[in-house]
Amino acid sequence: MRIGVVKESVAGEKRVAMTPEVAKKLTGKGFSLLLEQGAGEAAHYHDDQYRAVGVELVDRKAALDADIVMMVRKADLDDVAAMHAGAIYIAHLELCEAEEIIPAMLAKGIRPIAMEKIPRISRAQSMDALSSQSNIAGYRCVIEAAAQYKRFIPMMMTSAGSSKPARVVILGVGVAGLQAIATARRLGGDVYAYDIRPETKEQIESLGAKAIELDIGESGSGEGGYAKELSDEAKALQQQLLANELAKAHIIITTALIPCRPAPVLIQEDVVKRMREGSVIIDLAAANGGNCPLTEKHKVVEKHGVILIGYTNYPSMMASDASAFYANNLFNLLGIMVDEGEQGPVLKDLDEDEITKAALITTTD
Amino acid sequence: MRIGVVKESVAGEKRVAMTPEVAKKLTGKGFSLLLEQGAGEAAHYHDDQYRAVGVELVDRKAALDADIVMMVRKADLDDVAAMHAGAIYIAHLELCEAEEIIPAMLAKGIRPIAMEKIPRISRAQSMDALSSQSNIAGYRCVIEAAAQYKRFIPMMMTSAGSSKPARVVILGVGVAGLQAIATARRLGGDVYAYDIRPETKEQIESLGAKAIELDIGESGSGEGGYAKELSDEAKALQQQLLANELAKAHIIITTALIPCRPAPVLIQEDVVKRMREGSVIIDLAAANGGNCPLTEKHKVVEKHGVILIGYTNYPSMMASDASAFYANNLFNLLGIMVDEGEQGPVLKDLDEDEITKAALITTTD
Amino acid sequence: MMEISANVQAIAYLVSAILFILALKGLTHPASARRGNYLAMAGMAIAIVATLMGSEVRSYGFILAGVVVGGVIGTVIAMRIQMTAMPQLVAALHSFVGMAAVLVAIGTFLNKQADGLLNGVLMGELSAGIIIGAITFSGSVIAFGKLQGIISGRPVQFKGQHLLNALLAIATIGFAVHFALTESTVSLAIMTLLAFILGFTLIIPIGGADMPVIVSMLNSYSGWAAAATGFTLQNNLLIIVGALVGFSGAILSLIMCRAMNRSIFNVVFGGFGTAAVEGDGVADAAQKGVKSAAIEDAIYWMEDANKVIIIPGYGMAVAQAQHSMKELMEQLEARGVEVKFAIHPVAGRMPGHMNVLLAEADIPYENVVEMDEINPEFATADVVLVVGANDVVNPAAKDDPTSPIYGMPVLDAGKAHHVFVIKRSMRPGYSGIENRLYYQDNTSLIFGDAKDVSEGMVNQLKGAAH
Amino acid sequence: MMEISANVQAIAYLVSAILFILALKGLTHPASARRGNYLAMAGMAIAIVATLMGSEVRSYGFILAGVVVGGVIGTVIAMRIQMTAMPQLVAALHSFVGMAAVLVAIGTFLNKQADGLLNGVLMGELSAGIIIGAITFSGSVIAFGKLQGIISGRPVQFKGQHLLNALLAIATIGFAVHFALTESTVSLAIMTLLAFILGFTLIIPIGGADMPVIVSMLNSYSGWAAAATGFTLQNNLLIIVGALVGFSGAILSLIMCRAMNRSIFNVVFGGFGTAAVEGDGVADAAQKGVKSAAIEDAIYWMEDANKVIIIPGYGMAVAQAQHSMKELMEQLEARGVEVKFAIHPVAGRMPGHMNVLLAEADIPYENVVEMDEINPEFATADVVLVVGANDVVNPAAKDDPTSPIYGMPVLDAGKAHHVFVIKRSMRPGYSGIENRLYYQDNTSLIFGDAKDVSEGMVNQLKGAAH
Amino acid sequence: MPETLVALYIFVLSCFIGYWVIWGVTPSLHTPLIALTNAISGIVIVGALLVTGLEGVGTTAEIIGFFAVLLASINVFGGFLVTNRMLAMFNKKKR
Amino acid sequence: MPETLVALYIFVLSCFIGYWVIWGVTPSLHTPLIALTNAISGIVIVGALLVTGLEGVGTTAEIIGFFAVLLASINVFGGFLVTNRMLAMFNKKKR
Ligand SMILES: NC(=O)c1ccc[n+]([C@@H]2O[C@H](COP(=O)([O-])OP(=O)(O)OC[C@H]3O[C@@H](n4cnc5c(N)ncnc54)[C@H](OP(=O)(O)O)[C@@H]3O)[C@@H](O)[C@H]2O)c1
Ligand SMILES: NC(=O)c1ccc[n+]([C@@H]2O[C@H](COP(=O)([O-])OP(=O)(O)OC[C@H]3O[C@@H](n4cnc5c(N)ncnc54)[C@H](OP(=O)(O)O)[C@@H]3O)[C@@H](O)[C@H]2O)c1
Ligand SMILES: NC(=O)c1ccc[n+]([C@@H]2O[C@H](COP(=O)([O-])OP(=O)(O)OC[C@H]3O[C@@H](n4cnc5c(N)ncnc54)[C@H](O)[C@@H]3O)[C@@H](O)[C@H]2O)c1
Ligand SMILES: NC(=O)c1ccc[n+]([C@@H]2O[C@H](COP(=O)([O-])OP(=O)(O)OC[C@H]3O[C@@H](n4cnc5c(N)ncnc54)[C@H](O)[C@@H]3O)[C@@H](O)[C@H]2O)c1
Repeated sequence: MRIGVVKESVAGEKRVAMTPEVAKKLTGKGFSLLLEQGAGEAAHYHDDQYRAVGVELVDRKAALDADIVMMVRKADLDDVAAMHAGAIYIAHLELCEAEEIIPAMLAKGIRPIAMEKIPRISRAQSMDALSSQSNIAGYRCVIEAAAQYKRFIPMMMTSAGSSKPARVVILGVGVAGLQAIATARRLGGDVYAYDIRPETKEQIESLGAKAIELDIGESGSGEGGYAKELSDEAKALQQQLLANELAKAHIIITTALIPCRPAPVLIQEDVVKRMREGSVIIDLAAANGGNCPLTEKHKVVEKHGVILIGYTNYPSMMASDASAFYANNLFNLLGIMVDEGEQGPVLKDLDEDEITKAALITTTD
Repeated sequence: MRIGVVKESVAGEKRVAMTPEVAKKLTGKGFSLLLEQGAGEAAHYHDDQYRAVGVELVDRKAALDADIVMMVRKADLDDVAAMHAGAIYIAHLELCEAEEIIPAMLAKGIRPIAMEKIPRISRAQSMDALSSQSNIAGYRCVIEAAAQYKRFIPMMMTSAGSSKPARVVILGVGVAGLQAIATARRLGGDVYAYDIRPETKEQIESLGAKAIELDIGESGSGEGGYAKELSDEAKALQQQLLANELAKAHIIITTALIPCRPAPVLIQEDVVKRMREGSVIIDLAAANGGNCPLTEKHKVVEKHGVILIGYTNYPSMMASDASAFYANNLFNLLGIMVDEGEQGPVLKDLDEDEITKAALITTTD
Repeated sequence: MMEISANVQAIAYLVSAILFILALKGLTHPASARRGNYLAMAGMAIAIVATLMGSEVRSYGFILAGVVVGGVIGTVIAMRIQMTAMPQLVAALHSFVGMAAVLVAIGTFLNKQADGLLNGVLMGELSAGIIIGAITFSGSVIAFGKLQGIISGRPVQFKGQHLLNALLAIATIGFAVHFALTESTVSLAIMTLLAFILGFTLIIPIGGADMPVIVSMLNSYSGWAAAATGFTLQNNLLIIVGALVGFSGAILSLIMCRAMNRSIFNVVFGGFGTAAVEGDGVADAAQKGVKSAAIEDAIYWMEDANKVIIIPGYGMAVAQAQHSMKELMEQLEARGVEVKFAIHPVAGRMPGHMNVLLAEADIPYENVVEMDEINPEFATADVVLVVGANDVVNPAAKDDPTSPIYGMPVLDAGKAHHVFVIKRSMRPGYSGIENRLYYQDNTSLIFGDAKDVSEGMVNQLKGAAH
Repeated sequence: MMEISANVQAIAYLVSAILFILALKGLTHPASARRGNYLAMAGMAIAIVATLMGSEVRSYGFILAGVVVGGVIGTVIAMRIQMTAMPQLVAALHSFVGMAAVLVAIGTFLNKQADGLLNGVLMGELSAGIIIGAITFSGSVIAFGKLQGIISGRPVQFKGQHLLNALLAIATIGFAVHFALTESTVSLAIMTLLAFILGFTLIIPIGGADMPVIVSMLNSYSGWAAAATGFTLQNNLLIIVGALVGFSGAILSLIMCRAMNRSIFNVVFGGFGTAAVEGDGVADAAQKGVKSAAIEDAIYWMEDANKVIIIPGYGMAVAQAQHSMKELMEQLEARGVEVKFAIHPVAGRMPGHMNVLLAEADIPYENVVEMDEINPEFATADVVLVVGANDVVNPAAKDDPTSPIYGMPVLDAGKAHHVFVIKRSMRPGYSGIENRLYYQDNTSLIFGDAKDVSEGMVNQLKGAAH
Repeated sequence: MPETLVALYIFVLSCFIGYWVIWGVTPSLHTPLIALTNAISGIVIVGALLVTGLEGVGTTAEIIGFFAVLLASINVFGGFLVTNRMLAMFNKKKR
Repeated sequence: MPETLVALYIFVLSCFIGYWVIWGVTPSLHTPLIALTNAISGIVIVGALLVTGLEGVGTTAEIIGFFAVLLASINVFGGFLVTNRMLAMFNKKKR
């Protein structure tokens, strides 16, 4: 069975869906691997490293013509054209955004598997790319905040004056939020965090940070560990109660997301105005409209003296590790997709396992 | 007595020699302050904040015409022309570099005080801008390394794979080196450090890092806490012994400096070749020729898959805190330069105090 | 047999008493425990020989018969009995002491009566011996029954139980007084009978979980019985040893109650709000048949271990116990124990949760090991200490296809010699399912907050160093 | 006076003995210490009254005189004496007990001789009483002299000192044996004299620093003397109390030696390699006249303090003691003590050195205070604990213009009620200059590695909670 | 002092010793300690010997004494042996 | 038992009690504890009383006894008072 991996189509994406390490494990299992030349370059994985573990370096066309095509993010229409019918295509499909790729694939008989549809069950944790990449985003965004912040994050008492610890507020305590808390605490920040799901309080404290508790009259716990959207009154109340906490903050990191819904507005312009000059807001929800209306997708802007960061692809900034984690996720997923046959691996019925069943896209609803 | 502060002349310099907080303390002491408009903007200190504490906002000319002119770094020749004879000029003068400013000033009867000449005695510690800015550089360069490094610095065991902690090696354990150790440890790096002064071993361990000990046959302790230059044999031996330690490193931060001498070469090209793809070298000595010959001043370059960072002005990246610390240093220095008179502060004989005596430049040798 | 003078006998008795004291002291620390037992044996041998060689003992027939038969029976039982049946055996042996004390007192009564040496004080002392002995006997029989499973281990409580006991006690004492005043053998008989009944009614209400304390308490009673016998016989050795056993037994019961967080009062007078005092977890656990352990038990196995593997989980994070973990590691390493931290990839609530915390506590990276690497090592670990982890050590993931975590790789904690789990209750972890590891034979649960418990461990280890 | 029977007296004595035991137990904890003293007083009162009411005491004149005069003297001395002179006073009182024991023994000898009741055993017991009493007496006199400064506190050592003592001891015992065998009063006199000399030669070589232990040791001797008197008088109370005091005094000496890290053997037989055992720092400090303290002393003042300020310095970093600092803080806070960390801007070896480490140990930012903010608070602090800091608390910076650190602002540690400094030796810090703070009256140094010492403190505090 | 008073003295003093002797026992030694004290309380055998061995004691008393000796002996022998077996498990490192 | 043996029993048992009674003493109580045991060792006063008060004792013995009583009394009174004063300093929080 041939697996093809190509360079990412999305602009600025440095990750790659395969690392030499994983490639070695896959060839060991009997897969033959095709990699577009230079696909790993941006993540510091070089062609000769791949070649050394038995990967065939080919041009993009050839790689796309494999039985299983693996990418980090969605392909473009040209790519679809180069794939053959019956092929399996695995990537982070960004399904909620308006999409023409999926219909094109389905029309051609290509079977797309969406990494973001992997269910959040214990067994699937090792395939859960959403988690593995969120984790990286949570770490990396704090590094970014530290780089943009023109002061010390830790407390520092010196003979040339003292710096108070930066007050860091994390909004939304999912996987990324937790890792952001951990990283900000490591750097010595005075860290506060808030989430609408009440069970997060204990988690926040389990990292030594302080939980902000607001009484907004309803809980935000939804299904499968995700949050649900709040009522309009609750939203307003939340914004109002948060305002004072946020105005005192020097670094705010927002990660509040509700799947396939616009991100909730948590930081209003008023609050930004009240913040100290030089403060930093990192909006991890920028891709979904942002938790702060002032952030601009993909960009760093300064408004009212506050630096607003709207980057949308933090994992790509850590392309080496992010690729390694993603490739591991794919490897674990392949593990439940195939049986070991005599002439190498044989594909199973993807509807048999609840994980592949959930991730396989069959309709465009 | 009028103090003038202007926007920095050196390109890319974001610091400012005065903060609103210090301005307030100075006006309280009877100084009148003149600030070039927008001088603090890049460090997030705004004109209205200065105005609020009694600073007069003027154009550059007017500010330069004060009795004491304070800057972070050296002025240019136009500035010298705008100053008046008998004025005192305080800044970091970068004396060791070829310089035309000092003779011009001395010729005009301006009295320059070099911040880097403040002696390293306990009493002068609060005026020691070299320390206060090195400290910032040490912190900041690690943040930069983390930003450039495409992997996790901390150890991370996850269901999508594990990241080993980044092996961070710090070369040169002065003020900047120590703070770099502390910051890298905070981020979870596996930190090793090396210096030629043997007393640093205990200091390295006092921050929880591991000391690299090499037997190069001579000690590098010089006068006043500074290092002295090694003999050629010792240099060669050092490079050779260090090579294996360095080749294993994922992040190297070099801070080895010998005052007014080219920086010692500690990382040879060979070593860079042996390092893992994507590793990062931060060369804090880039301005003095660099501890690694491959680094390029002011730039980030990638060579042999290793990212080499040659930035020379880290404090400026933390302009808010760096300015605050620097301004505090100046304030403390002014404290020993003037007596309180009836009509405000009166300048003392600068030769009376060992500190001002050491810092005042009178000849161009 | 060579006869010794009363003075020599007295000195021998003193030596014997000293040996017993040193023996008990020896038993307080593992290092000296075996020596302690030997000292006690020596003490007993000296006491018996000195008695036999004394001038009072003249006929040896029955004595020899008794000792030989008793010795053989005792030896055989002691050699044959299974380790797990030890508590029962000890209870049974107690009953013998109690009965022996009763018999000795009655024998003494008969002898003194024959010699016309009875007086009030003596009869009072005799009665004390009989009553305490009888209570010890029947109480121990009940304890034996409960431990052996002949009698239900459940606390048998009934209305008016305390009133009944009080009435019985008063009646017993009443007949004792009557006997002392009148020498009435009938009173003596009734008193003895009542005492037997009292022993029964005192112990029957007490639940099986409290039996260890009760056995210790009965031990104390048997000491008092011996001391009372000493008074009647004016034998100082019996008095010393009796008081020693009596008091130390009482203290031991107290210590055991404290360790179990029970009130001694409730245990001894069984059934005073039994359930109320117990911690949530302990009660729950006992009910479910899970073994709970004290900090000391874990320390006992850890301090001499070759390898201890610590498995931290979300509970360690909640308790912020990472700093104590570091200290625990240092203390154990100082004793030559190899300590490793086994990190499950999904331990905690975020990727790398444990790594962050262990790094904060400055635990060297070398001691922190991934699941795949450590799993083969569990079989060679003497002790696994699970600190607030649950799902990540749940064997159901491997062998129960119906479990929601089936298929997730887990840490093979259960393969170690001893597994100690620190958690606060029997509540499940994130996935909400029961953990079969807790019911394994080699697993004990230490209930409590992870920080408190691990600090307790560190304390114990530091204390032990003195 | 109403007379009581021997039996009643015996019971009274027993009660008195029990009271003494409980009294000593009471003195082991501050909470029960005062009650302990009252129990002992009661015990003594009962003992005296029971004795006076017994059948043996017939004439009261001399007794009354002795008690009244002695009582007045004792009371006056005890009320007048300065707190600082307590050790001397106790030593002086010991000498009285010793002398009293000698006198009682001689008196008994005279009485028994008059009644013709002398025998070998009795005279042996008498000799023991006299010898121990005499050694106690002259030894205590020397101890008193050393403590009072009449005799030089320096250890007086001379060649053959141990041989001399051994010879003296043998000779004393020889005359005692001769006396017991022959009733020779000459032997008695020589023996007594030799015993007095022995007390002198035993104590004179011992240095002033060890005097507290010696006082405790002499205390033990006085107990043995009392016990010996009890044997001669066949008075069980004297035996019990004497043995009690004798043994507990010996144990206390041992405990004190351990706390000072001295070998009891060296102390008691003064001059066996005195210097070798002492730590570098301690010896040095003693020489320089600096007060050194034990962990317990610091705990004693900290655990009940309202406010404790901790000043960390480079030494804390070197020892990596930050985690113990956190624990110390928690332990103290649990006792209602307010704990703050005072950070000097140049503490350590890099800017923010202390901040990094305290943050690593998770010490809340609220508890970490800058110099300018905390300096006014020192005057209201009960205890300042300086952990491996030196230059930053050196008052020379403020008042000694010749000092190289003159002009640097420093932490006003010395203004607190009590200052405890943890460091390893008398070596100076970074700037290489002496620190006058250490010589202040309210300052004590605790020598040792900062981590070891602070862990010791945490241990103590945890232990005390039990 | 009359014997009874002596007995009282000795009893009281022994109680104090009993009070102190086992404080600080390692919890893992609780059970062996119970076993040992149990064995030690077999000291009633001394009483049994005295009752049984007395000259001219009646048969009733002798038989009673015999049983007392028997029971106490079981306790003594069984108790020490059991304690020994328990303690034998305490060789931890030498497994 | 002869008195001497009784005395021996009592002595031995008391030694054990003396051994255990003060373990665990708080270090700050070392000095008061010495003061108290010192006061308690004033129990020799009982001996002194017995020597002095005996009927028909000679003057020498009486005078010797007088001094013994005197010294022991100083010790008893002084000792307890001093202990009391030391303990009075232990009211820390109530300064
Ligand atoms: N790592 C991730 O990225 C991630 C993310 C989301 C979910 N998860 C899931 O989280 C679970 C992680 O497993 P785990 O074993 O670490 O945790 P767990 O299964 O949730 O068990 C934690 C245990 O700690 C105990 N505990 C809580 N607080 C405690 C305290 N203060 N002191 C002592 N014990 C305490 C709890 O028992 P008591 O209440 O009885 O004390 C509980 O049984 C897995 O099911 C995993 O799938 C992981
Ligand atoms: N902060 C900065 O940026 C910086 C930079 C360079 C120099 N300095 C200078 O460094 C000094 C800092 O003052 P400081 O009070 O923090 O330090 P210090 O004056 O150097 O004193 C440190 C003390 O700690 C003790 N010590 C060392 N190791 C120890 C251990 N393991 N356990 C217990 N004690 C230990 C040492 O005494 P023993 O040897 O007897 O134990 C020493 O007296 C100032 O003079 C400052 O000017 C500061
Ligand atoms: N296999 C597993 O067990 C598994 C795997 C991955 C994640 N999870 C769990 O799922 C949960 C969500 O993780 P995620 O990172 O994917 O979440 P996410 O990216 O969907 O959302 C981020 C966070 O934002 C919060 N949020 C949404 N609206 C908000 C509002 N108005 N105000 C404040 N906060 C708001 C959410 O509650 C969530 O915590 C976590 O608890 C995580 O532990 C479990
Ligand atoms: N007032 C004070 O007490 C005071 C103030 C500031 C600095 N200091 C001390 O002065 C010392 C130097 O500080 P700095 O940061 O200004 O130093 P620096 O910037 O001059 O040099 C940086 C470090 O590089 C090291 N180095 C030089 N050549 C090397 C080589 N070939 N290999 C390895 N290392 C080499 C030096 O030893 C020094 O530690 C420090 O110990 C610092 O604590 C004291």
